[in-house]
Formats: sequence, C-alpha cells, structure tokens
Amino acid sequence: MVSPFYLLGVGLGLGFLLGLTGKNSKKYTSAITFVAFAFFVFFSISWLIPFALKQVTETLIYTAGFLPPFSISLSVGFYEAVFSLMINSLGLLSILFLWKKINSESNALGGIILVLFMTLNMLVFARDIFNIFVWLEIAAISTSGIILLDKNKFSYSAGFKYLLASSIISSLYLIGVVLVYFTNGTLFLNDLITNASGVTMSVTAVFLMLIAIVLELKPFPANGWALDVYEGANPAIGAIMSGGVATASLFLLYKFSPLLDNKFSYLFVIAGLLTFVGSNLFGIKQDKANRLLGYSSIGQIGLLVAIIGFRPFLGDKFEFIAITILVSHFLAKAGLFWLSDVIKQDNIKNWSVLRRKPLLLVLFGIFVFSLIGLPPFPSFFGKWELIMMLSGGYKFAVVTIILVGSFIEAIYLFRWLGYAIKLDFSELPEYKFELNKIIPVVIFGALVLGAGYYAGNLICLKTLNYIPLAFIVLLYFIDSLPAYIKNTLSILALGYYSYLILPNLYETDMLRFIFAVIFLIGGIITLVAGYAYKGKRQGFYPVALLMYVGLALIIQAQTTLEFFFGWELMTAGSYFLIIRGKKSIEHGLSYILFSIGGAYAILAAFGLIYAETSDILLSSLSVATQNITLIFSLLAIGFMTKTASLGLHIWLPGAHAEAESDVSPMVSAILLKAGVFGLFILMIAMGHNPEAEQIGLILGWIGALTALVGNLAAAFQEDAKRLLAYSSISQLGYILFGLAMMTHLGWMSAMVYSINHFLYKSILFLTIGAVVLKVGTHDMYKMGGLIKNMPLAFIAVLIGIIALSGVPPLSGFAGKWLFYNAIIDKHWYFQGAIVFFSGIVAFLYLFKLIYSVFLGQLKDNLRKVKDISVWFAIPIYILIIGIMIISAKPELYLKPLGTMISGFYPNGELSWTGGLANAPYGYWNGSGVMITIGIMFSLLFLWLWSLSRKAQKVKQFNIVYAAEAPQRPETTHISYNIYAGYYKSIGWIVAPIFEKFWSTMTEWIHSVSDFGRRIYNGNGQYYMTHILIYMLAFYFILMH
Amino acid sequence: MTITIDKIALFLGIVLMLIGLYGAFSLKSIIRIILSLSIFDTGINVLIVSLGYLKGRTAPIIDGDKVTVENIFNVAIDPVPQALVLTAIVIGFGVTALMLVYALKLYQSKKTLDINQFSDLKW
Amino acid sequence: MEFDFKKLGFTLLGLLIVLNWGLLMSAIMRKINARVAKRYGIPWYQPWVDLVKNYAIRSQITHGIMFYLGPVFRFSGGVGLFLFMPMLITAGGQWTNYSFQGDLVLILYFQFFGMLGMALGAGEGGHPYSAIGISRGLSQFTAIEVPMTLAVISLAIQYQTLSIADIVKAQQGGIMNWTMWTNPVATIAAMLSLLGALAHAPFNLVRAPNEIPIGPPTEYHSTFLGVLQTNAAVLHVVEAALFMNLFFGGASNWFEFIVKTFLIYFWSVFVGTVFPRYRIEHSVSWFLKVPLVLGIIAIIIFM
Amino acid sequence: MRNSFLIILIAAFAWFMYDIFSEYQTQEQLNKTAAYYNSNEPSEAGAANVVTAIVVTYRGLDTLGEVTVLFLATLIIGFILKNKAEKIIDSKYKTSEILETGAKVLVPGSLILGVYIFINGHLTPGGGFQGGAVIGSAIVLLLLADPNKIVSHKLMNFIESTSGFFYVVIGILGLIIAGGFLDNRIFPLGKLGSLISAGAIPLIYSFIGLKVGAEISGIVNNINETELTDKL
Repeated sequence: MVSPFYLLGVGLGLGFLLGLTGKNSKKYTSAITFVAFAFFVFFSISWLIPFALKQVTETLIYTAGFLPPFSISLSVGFYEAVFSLMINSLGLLSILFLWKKINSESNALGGIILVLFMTLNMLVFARDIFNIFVWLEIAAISTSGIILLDKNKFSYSAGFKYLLASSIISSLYLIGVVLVYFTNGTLFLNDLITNASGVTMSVTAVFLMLIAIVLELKPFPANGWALDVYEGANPAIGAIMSGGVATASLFLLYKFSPLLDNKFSYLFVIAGLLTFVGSNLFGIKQDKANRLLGYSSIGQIGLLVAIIGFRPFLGDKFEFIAITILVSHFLAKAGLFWLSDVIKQDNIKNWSVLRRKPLLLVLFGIFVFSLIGLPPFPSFFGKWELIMMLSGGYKFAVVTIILVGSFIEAIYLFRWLGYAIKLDFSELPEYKFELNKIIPVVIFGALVLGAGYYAGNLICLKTLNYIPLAFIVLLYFIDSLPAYIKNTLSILALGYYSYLILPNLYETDMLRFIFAVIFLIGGIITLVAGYAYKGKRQGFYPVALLMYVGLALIIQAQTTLEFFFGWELMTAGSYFLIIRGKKSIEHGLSYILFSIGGAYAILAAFGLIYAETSDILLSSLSVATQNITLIFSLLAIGFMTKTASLGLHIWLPGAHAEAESDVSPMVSAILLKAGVFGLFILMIAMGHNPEAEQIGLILGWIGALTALVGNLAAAFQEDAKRLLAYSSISQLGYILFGLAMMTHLGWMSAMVYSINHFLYKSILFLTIGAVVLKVGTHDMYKMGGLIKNMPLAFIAVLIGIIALSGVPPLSGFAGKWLFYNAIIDKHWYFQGAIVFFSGIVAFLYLFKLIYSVFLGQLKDNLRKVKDISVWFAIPIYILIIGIMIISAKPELYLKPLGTMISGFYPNGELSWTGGLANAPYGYWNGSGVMITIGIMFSLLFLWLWSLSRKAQKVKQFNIVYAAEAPQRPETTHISYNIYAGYYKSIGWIVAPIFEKFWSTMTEWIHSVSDFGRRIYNGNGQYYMTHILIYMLAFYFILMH
Repeated sequence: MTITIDKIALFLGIVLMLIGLYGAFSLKSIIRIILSLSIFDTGINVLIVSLGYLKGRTAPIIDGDKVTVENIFNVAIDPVPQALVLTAIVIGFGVTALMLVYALKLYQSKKTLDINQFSDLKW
Repeated sequence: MEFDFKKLGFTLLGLLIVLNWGLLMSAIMRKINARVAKRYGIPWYQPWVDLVKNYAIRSQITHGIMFYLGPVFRFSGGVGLFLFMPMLITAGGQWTNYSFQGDLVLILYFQFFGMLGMALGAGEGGHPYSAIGISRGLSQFTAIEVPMTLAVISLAIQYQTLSIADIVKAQQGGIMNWTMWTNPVATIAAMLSLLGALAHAPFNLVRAPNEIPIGPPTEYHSTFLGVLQTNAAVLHVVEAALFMNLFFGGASNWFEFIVKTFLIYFWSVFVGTVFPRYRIEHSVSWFLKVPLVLGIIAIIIFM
Repeated sequence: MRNSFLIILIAAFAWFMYDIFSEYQTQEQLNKTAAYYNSNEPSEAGAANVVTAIVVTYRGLDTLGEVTVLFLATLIIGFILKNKAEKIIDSKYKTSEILETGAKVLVPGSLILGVYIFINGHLTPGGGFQGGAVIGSAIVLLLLADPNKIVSHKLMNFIESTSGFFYVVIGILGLIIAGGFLDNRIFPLGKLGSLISAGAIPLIYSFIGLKVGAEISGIVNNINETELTDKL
C-alpha cells in the first residue's frame, strides 16, 4: 500500500513548486495539476482495491517513526479510501472543468486547488485531533482563496464572511482540542474514543469539538455565510465546496461518531434534522440557482448528519445508507453546480436554456432525481433503508420529519425541473458548449446511474429487472430517429414484455393479470395512436416506456421495496409525460408533488410494517397487527393521490387536460389504475382487520363524494379534455367506493368499473384528443356540428358516452347494477344514493360533450376539417370492439371476476343460470337485454326508415328560429355555460374548497419560507453571532 | 482556592476572548472586526499556554544547568501546549493576513469599511 | 334456447293495449285541462287523428343521421321500458313481458336510453331551443332522481329484492299491504318525483310552450313527430305502471291497470293545472329539499 | 437593543466559559503524553529544546501544515492582489530621515538575528517561525522606510518554493530511509546540545525559517505594491 504521505508529498511539493514557475509557464498549470490529481486518484484506487477485496484491514500510519499518541498518525481503511476516491475524482474533474480558467489565471490558482484537495484527503485520514484542526484551517483558508475565482464584489464579501465564520468555528474547535488534551492527556482520537475522561470539562470539550464540526457542515440556521458563498462564488467552486469540502467534513463527523453518547447523538440528530427541514423550507422561496443549490446542499448534508447521529439505530445498514445518500448528493450537486457554470444563468427560470442541448437537460433531470431519491438512483435505496431501519427502531417522528423535509426539497427541485423543461428560452443568451466542461458532468451523470445499479444490487434487489431500464436508455440514444421507428420499437417491447409475463400471470394470479392487461395491452393500444405524430417526437418514448415499466414492476413486485421502486418509476415517467403538454408546467408540478407526497405516505406505511414484521415481503402486510389504522390510512392516502380522490384530486384536471392527445388516455385510463391496483393489494392484505372496516366507511364516503363532485364539476367545464378529466375523477370515486365496501359485490363493481373505465375513457380521450388535434382547440363551444365531418369520431364518442353513462345495453350498466345490489347488501344507502345521483349527473356532461362538439351548428372555420387520423381510429375501434364484446356477453368477464373475488370474499357472489346473473336482490341477463334491445331498435329503425326514407336533407341554417334564418353559427350554437341554471341551484357543491385549501397551504409555506430566510441578512457580523448562539443554545439545552 | 499564575493567565485569556468577541460582534469597521478577532485568538492562545502550566516548573529546554536530561521529567512543564500554541499562532497570523487583504479588496470595491454595506448577498 | 312465440304474442298485444290506453288517457287529460281553463277542449279521438295526420304527411326534411336516429332511440326507450316491465301480475304470467331479463335497476337506467337518443337527435337539428330544453331536462332529471333513488332503495330494503314482480307479489292480499301504506314516506317522495318525471306543470320546463316553443322536438314534424307521439302515449302509461307496481299493489287485470294508471297520471295533471311553471334552478332546488328529506326519512325508517 | 442583546450573548458565553473552568485545578504532574516527551525526547530526537522536537518531529505534520497555511496565505494574497501594472515609483512619497537611517542600521542586524534564531531552534527558545518572523519584520522595516523599494518577487518566490519543496523532500526521505514521514533521524542525532545535532531538525527549521521569512515579506510586499498602484 502506498503511504498517504506520498499523496501529501505530491500535493504540497508540486504546490510549492508551482510558486516557482514563472509567468511563461502559466499555460501548463492545468496540465501539471491535472497530472497531480491523476496521481491522487491513482493512490485512492490503489488503496480502495485491496480494501474492497478484503485483502487488508484498516491500518494506522505513524509519522516520524513514533507511535501515537506521541506522534501524529493517519489511518487508512476502506471508507477512508472511498472518501478519498470521491474527493480526488472531484478534484480531477474540477481541474478539467476549470482548465482554461486555471491557465488564464496566475499559477497560484492551480496550486491552491491542489493544496485544498490534498488537505481534504488529510482530513479524511488524520487521526490526531489537533492535526485535524490544522487541516481544517488550511481547508478554510484555501477555500477562501478559491472563492475568489471570479473576482467581483460578491465573491469578496462572500469570502470575507466565510473567513469570519470559519475563524469563530475553528476557534471553538481549538478550545475543545486543548481542553481535551488538558483533561485526557492525549490528542489521539483512538485513545479518546476508547477511554475518554468522564469529567465535565472533558465532556464539554468533546461537545465543543463536535459542535464545531457540525458548524463546519453549515447547520441551519447558523449557515448564512455558506449560502452567501454558494451564491457569490463561481459555481465550479460551489461544486468543490459542496462535493469536496462538505464530504471531507462529513467524514470527520463520522470519525468522531464513536464518541457519541446518547446526549451527543441527540445533538447530531437535532442539528441534522433541523437543517434538513429548515434549509429546504427556506429554499422554497429562492429563485437564484446557485443559492438554491446551496440550500439544497446544506439540507442534504443535514440529513447525513442526522444519519450519523442515528448510527446506533441503523446497525450494519449505516454505511450503506450514509454512502448511498452521500454519493447521490455528491455526484448530483457537483453536476448541478457545473451545469450552472456551463449555462451561466442565475435565475432558475432561465434554466430552460438547458434545452438548447438536450443532453444537458437529461443530465439535469438525472441529478434532480438522484437528489430527491427517486429510483434508480442510489439515494432511493439509501432513503428506503433509512426509513425501514428508523421505523424498525420505532422512530416514527423522525421518519415523519425526514419525509417532510424530502417533500419540501422535492417542491423546489421539481419546480426548477419544470421551468427547465417548459419555459421559453428563445430570448436568452447562447452559451458555449465546451467539451472540458461537459465531460465532467457527463461522467458524474453516468456514475450516479452506475452507482444506482450497484446500490440496487447491494440491497439484494436481485429480482429487479434492469433490462427494461436499459431499453429505455437505448431509446434515449436513438432519440434522433423518426417517431414511427421508436413507436414500433416501443410497441414491440411492450408486446414482448406482455408475452413474457401475461401467460404466467393468467395461471397464477387473476387480479394481477387483469391489471397487467390494462397496463401493458392498454399501453400497446394507446401507443398505436403515436403513429399519428410526425417528426421525431423527442423525449416522448423513453418517458412513456418508463411509466409502463414502472407499472409492470408494480404488478410483478414481491416485496415492498420492489413495489415502491416500480411505483416511483411510474410516477417519474408519468410526470414527464404530463409535463410534455402545453401549459402543463404547474399541473406537472402539482402532479408530482401530490405523487411524491403520496409515495412518502406509502413509504412510511411500509416502514411501519417493517417495524413490526422485520420483513419487506408484500405479503407481510397481511400479518401486521399493530398500528393497523395508521398503516391502512397511510397506504390508502398514498394510493388515493394516484386515484385522485376528493381532496387529493386537484392535480388531475389540469394534468390530464393539458397533456398530449395520446398521453391523456395513458395517464387517465391506464395510470390511474395503478392507484386502484394499490388499493386492491392493500385491502386484500389488510381488509380482514377490524380497523379496516372503519376506514372503509370513510373511504366509501370519500369515494361517493368524489364521484359527485367530479361529475358536477365536469358538467360545468367548457374544455372538452378537462371535462373528461373530471369525469375520470368521479369514475375513480366509484371504484374507490366499490373497493371500500370490501364485499364480494362491491369488489365486483370496482373491478367492472376499472375495466370499463379503461375501455371507454381510452376511447373518449383518444377521440377527443384526435378531434382537438384537428380543430386546434379544447373549448367545446368553439366546435359544433362536427358529426358531418367526423362520423368516425362521433360514433366512437357516442358509444363511449353510452357505455360510460351506464345505460343498458352497453357495458357500463353492469357496474351500476352491481352497485345497487352491493350497497343494499352492505347497507350503505346514503353513500349509495350519492353515487347514483352522481351517476345521473354524468348525463349532463356527457350530453354537453357530444352535443357541443358534434351536434348543433358547424362553425365556419371548421367546415373543411377532416375526420380523425386513422392511427387514432384504429385503437379507438379496437377498444370499441372490446366494449361491444363485454356488453353482449358480460358473463365472459363477470364469471372469472367472480371466481377471483370469491377467493377473497366468498359470500354474496353472483349465481349464474346461463346468461342470467342472480344477485342477492336482483337479476340481470346481459346478453338477453342486448338482444332484446338490439332487435327492437332495429325493427323500429326499419319502420321509421320505411316511413320517411324520402326525407329531404336540408342545409344547416334551415331551422325554425323566430321566423329568421340565423346566419352565424356562433350565436345559434347554444353550448357555453348551458347548465347555468343548474349551477345556480347546486353549484355550491363544487366550490373549489380543496383548491383553496391547497393554495392557502402553499402560500403559507411560501410566506414562512420568505419570512424565515430573512435571518440571512447578508451581514457577516450577524452570521458570527448566529454561530455562537447556535453553539450556546445546544450547550445549554444538552448540558443542563 | 489559591490564586496561582496559571489561574490569572486563564482568567486573562478568557477576558481577552470576551473582549475580542464583543468587539467582533459590535464594531462596524471591518479592520476593527479583524483586530477584535485577533484579540479573541490571542485570548485562546493565552488560555492554551496557561493550561500547560505545572506549579513551580520551568521551560522544557535542556540547558545542562537547571534542566538536564536526568531531571527534565521533574522540573519541566508540559511541552505540548507550547508546541500547539506555536502552530495556532502561525495559523492565526495567516488568517489575519488574509482577512486584511480581503478588507483591502472590500474597501476597493465600495470605498467603505462599514460591514453593513457588504450584505449584497442575502436571503 | 327455444324461442317463445306465445310470450311475444302477449307482449305485442299488451303493447297495443297500452298504446291505445295511452292515447285515450292523454285525450282525457287535455280535456280536463281545457275544462279547468273553461275551454271546450278536444274530442276524445283527437290523438288518433293527430297520429294519422302526422304519419301521412309527405314533405319530410332531415338534418342528418342522428336527427333521424333520435326518434328511434326515443321510441326504443319507451318500448324497451314496456318490455322490461311487468304489466299485470297474474297467475299465468302472460303479461310480465320480458321483465325476466332484468330487474328494477334495468328499468331505472333504461329510462335514459330514450332521453339520451332524443337529446342527441334534437341536438343535431341545430335549433338553439332544443339545446336549451335538453339542458333543462337533464338538469331537472338529476334532481328528480334523488328522491326517486332514495325511495327505490327504501323499497329494496323493505322488500329485500329489486325484482318488480317480487315487489308486487309482496303487496298482495289487501289494500293495506300496498307500499303506499306500508311505506308512506317513500311513496310520497316517489310521487313527488313523478311530478317531475311526467313533466307537467310546474315542472314542464323542457317543452315550456311559451318560452321555448315546444322544446327539443321543435324541429321534428311529420313521421318523426308521429313516432314521438306514439312513444309519449306508451311511455306515460308505462311510467304510471312502474309506480303502480312499486307503490300501489300492481294490477292483476287490465281494468285494475287502467284505473290505477289513470289515477297516478291524473295526480300529475291535477298538480299541473293548479301551479305555474318553475324556473330551472327553483325546480332543482325544490326537489333537493322536501322530497330529498322524505327520501332520507324513508330509508332511515327501514335501516 | 442590539447592544443589550450582544451583552447577553457575551454574558452567556462567559457563563459557558465559567462552566468549563469552574472545576479547574492546576496540574500537579505531567500527563502521559507530556511525560513521554520529557523523558524520551532527548534520546529519541536528540534536541535540547523539547518543544522544538515536538514541533518539528513528533508533530511535524502540524508544522508542515503551518507552513502550508503561510504558503497558502501568500499564494492567495498574490492571487487576489495580482498586479498587472508595472511598478510605478512614486517619488513624492517620502518617509522620515530617522526611519530611513534606522532601517539601514537595523535591517542587516535583524536579518542575522533571524537566521540565528532558526538555526539554534533546537537548542534555545525560538525556531523557524520565530526566526522567519524576525526576517519578515526586517523586510517590513525596509519597506516602511522606503515604500518605493523594489523587493524582488522572483527571489522571494524562489526562496519560498525551494525551501518548501525541500522540506517536503526531507519528509519523504524520512519515509524512505528512516522510521516515517518527517523522521529527523535521516541524519545522525549527534551530541545533545551541540549545533549540529538532533538529526534533520536544524535543517528543517532552517527551511522553515527561510520560507516563513520569504512569505511574510512576500505578503507585505504584495500589499505594499497594491497600495502604490492603487493610489495612482
């Protein structure tokens, strides 16, 4: 093993020599420094490999040939090697990134950076507490030097504040060191750990050292100086500070962590959690990119501090958790800071310029995802384990705090991502695409992906199939090919996947089979419409497939981890699908925030289950016996964010309405079923608990009210897709209602509704989407009379609305009929009445939809509109055939459903005599009714036709209208606000109370953020007092 | 409690620290803040040295007269704080120098040394 | 399955009876209305005359395929309701039509079949009044259905079945066994909602003769109008029959049937001649007050 | 308001310090580390000044760090105060006669004193830093006396860089041919108390002295030049 002193020798020696070189050799500085860093990295790897292969154990290295504590010693072990590798690779890439800058400045800059990184390595290795002080000071001084990379008034004042703060902090540390020496007679950390003196002075001394290191890590709220530095310094320096200095300081904390007794654990936990939540909260209001990155960085480090404080609870998972979260943060934050320097935009709204180079946008997305902890990035696994272990230790309050903090972080990160994806950038200045600046970002992007894969394997996610993800990456690389090629590939991939899993599922698990069909076959059908799009359709296919992969993973999941993994992938994919739409920026944000909130509720619930069963199998849900109400509620809320139940629905209308024409059916007809599937899983596993009955009652009411409010709101929409979106809300309300009954018939109806909703909502959204593509507006009152131009679309919508309304003989009636029987069976009369009332309200919007678009007066500007694209018509008519089949022969699917549900609820099932279904209260012969009505309808039609086949077709305005022939279709087409009278009488039901509630919440959080962050008033003197107050506050709280 | 020299030094060191802190927190001129921090540092250094004191002993330098190889164990004080304080002083010097240069540049950027004027970055 | 020609024959005969009774009944009601207004009124055979005239008109115009289909849907709705509703409950069971294919729920939802088709047909006519009438009709209908649904649920709890035939059977054996007496609250709620369903004043918003001359069928004439009139005759009787079956003990012979349906229908005409027309928001609100409360009480009683 | 708040804060800090030192007792005997140093240093490191041995050898890494701090400070100050303009002589700027004359007398003496202090660092109180500081003060005096005096940057840089470099080289040599990094026993220890003794300590201290002297002078020189250019 190479002695770390060679690293020191190379670093310092070269640093000293750089001072010797003259001005002429300036241009070689980068190259020299780069070579030095290459050595550093080489050293790190040469340490890491033997440790990773377990050939050697941790070794102490002495200076001057004397044993510690009498000489200074360094320690090299596996984690030291890991951290050193992280730090040095950051250094190497930083040099590459700053190549030109270093060459153009005096050679001092290269020397300072070299010394800084050498120092960071030493901080990792050093085991002597005074020596650590020296290196801390050197790190601080060299940092204050590189802050001045850009010499302007901002970096001067930031650097000065940094110096002020760090001088106070290091003084505190120094006092601590000296007192430790005075009381323990040693400066050797290992000595101190094994037998620290118990006298008060010694304890206080340790406290001082610890708090000083915590202060180095910029704890909230004593961190204004750090924020100012992040904002004022060059972003590349931010990368070094956030990735390098903070990483080394964190390792320092790790080294000291064996010193923690209970009291000090609290110190770390409180400081860390406070920072995690507080920093993220104050970041919400921030719109300057670098400062925001600073907030985020500080928050993440805070979380890590808390994790170190929790070391005793995390057991052997501690290192895994800490390193995955740290690595994600490290790679992502450095990458983001570098991106910030590449595009040179300080306002986050201007980050849309990233789209000039799609590669940069993808990298940005990767970094944001890995910061938030979405799969497949390492922090996902880290956070998962963290929550599981903390829950296992019954630290539920902490879990809540961590999830809240993560959520707050997601708010601003996703807002930022949304800006980058959506906002216009045509007015913004160009930026240079320098290869030396892009390569480091790309490398870190690739590393974070690789690390995710590695972490996933470590956590024994062997069953996890990475091939679909690899396929998505492949799709990304061929993104410049025409859309139809990618469309074909995607369909083939989904088809192949279906071929792989469907036959087996059909044999083993009917429930999963049905949902798999909805997800995968439904996916294929909706993808067919994609052929209608010309051009490349960049970015569409990877994200669409991401969603489908997530959905498929949910189906296949055996463990809660796999389930959550799939759930998050699906959320991510659908987020990108949704935000692709026009004007989708805010809807995308609210979608992802609700989804993430829901996902965290699910995560917390899984944690609770793990706490009790110490198992992550999905089946362990059913054996849980404690906290049932809480677990059940959390999971239900989590899934209900996806099904958009009342109160959690506000994201849906906009998200679905603004999405692209073929995306709307994907996210409405298919995606929402993921929530339904989740609820099924939940109730199958936990429905037997007595508590479930109580919650079921509440869920039933929520479902019923959702149905009512959704339908009423749909009736008052003028935008066709919004109308359908509200309709989806209410349909999902029915499903929730059916599920909540937890009886055979209730589940039958929920299942029937799920299948039917998939069919008719796909038809309606595809058709309306296709119409919108042709007419160029969503507003129904701007259409009208299109039946003559678009007969195909009209027929599709007609069948769709009849099926949706539940009018016999089409398939929707099956659900209504089952409902009646189920509610009487369950005694849920009032909820049931609300559901039926809302079912009738559906006629209002269904009529409005078909009438306003297809009937009435054709507008002048639409006279030449053609029928919908054949690529839309094909999937639509395939689905119509599906509806017709299950309408004519409902027993085809009702019987297998009944068999399946009998497995869960054997009582109250339907009995069949041929096509006649007998329920406890009623009976119904689906095919008989279909035949009767069919024959009668045909006869009557023939009769009327025989009587009036010679009827003369008249022109559009040939109507009896106050003895005038109207000339303008706009004035004659009654559509806008046609239910005004109805609104007057019961419009209060759809008053936007939930919208108001959530917007008030949002405003409130923002005001708190805006008020709170004023503590960072920019004055270095105040920052010094903050530091002292922080220290004293902890002292008096902990010690007294 | 007897008053010994180390206690006086200790007290003096703490007083210096307090004075330095108060100055650093209350004065408005950047130069004065730097000087106050310097005083604070000095206080700490005094404190360090006083902690190495042993009653009635002398410096750990073998001069062959008072202190010899044989008796150094019994007559010399603890050498470690002295070594540490040396390092601390030098580091303090480096930081102070750096701060002063910063002050110079700050002055050049705004023609003032009032710390309140340098809060462009905030929130 | 063997095709049952006898059943079909009885059903068609029943349809004929119902149609003619419906026409006669509408004539009687118009007569009553006229007499209340101190007019002489139409002769009793006027509906037949109208029908013949309309079917005979040769000049026919159409606005398109949906316009054409509207009356077909409407009439199918009327005939379908007839088909799925047992008319007379007799020992032989000849007059139960095709009610073995579905229960009360089927009836309740099949009502919409005709309404929806009519709405669409009228919509294609392009006349603004059609749309206004339909929007009112649908709005009002949602409100009507609230007390109706509650009453039906109350009945289903009471009789533990959703089969109309079974409900009728449960009411046999004396007038005091009728739902009217055993479940008066539900009956009242349902009868109030019937007022709206039959759309006489004060709930005749859909066709409101003096605001939106004749409502959705504005553009219909000749054969189309004839079909609609035929349907109206059937539908009114069938709806009255539904209430008869649910609340008034059903009928075991045609005489009882005629008397009961007449009285039920007369109830709405009676109210209509006394009250002026509501505005739509008032109508909706009205149904969501007293009838709603009654419906809730009806359920609470049987819970 | 703010002042009273500050007084409370300082009082709290004072209380904190009181909390720490309220149970302070003067030490009666050496702790184990100090005892080890005082008893073994003469034989192990061979320097008459125990503190020097600790500074240069036992805790040599700290000292290397110190040197690095100073080095960094010069580097950064040079980096901040980067002067592209040629040095301009401001002939109007004059200092007093006494200062000029005094400087002429004192500067050479100070330089020699500085060198003496660091060469004898292992024998007497003092050492590289102290000696370096004296040298630095001499240069400050020189510049005070004549601000227009040109002190060669190149020379300073050269002294600083080479002495720093050799310091590291000696450290690495220790790693290779003796017990560890910065081991002073790469040279024989010699007789305790003589000038050439204690192995590499005098050599290291000389490098440190040179380096510190050069650095301090460099810093002052840099600031001085900036002020000059700034005036014009």
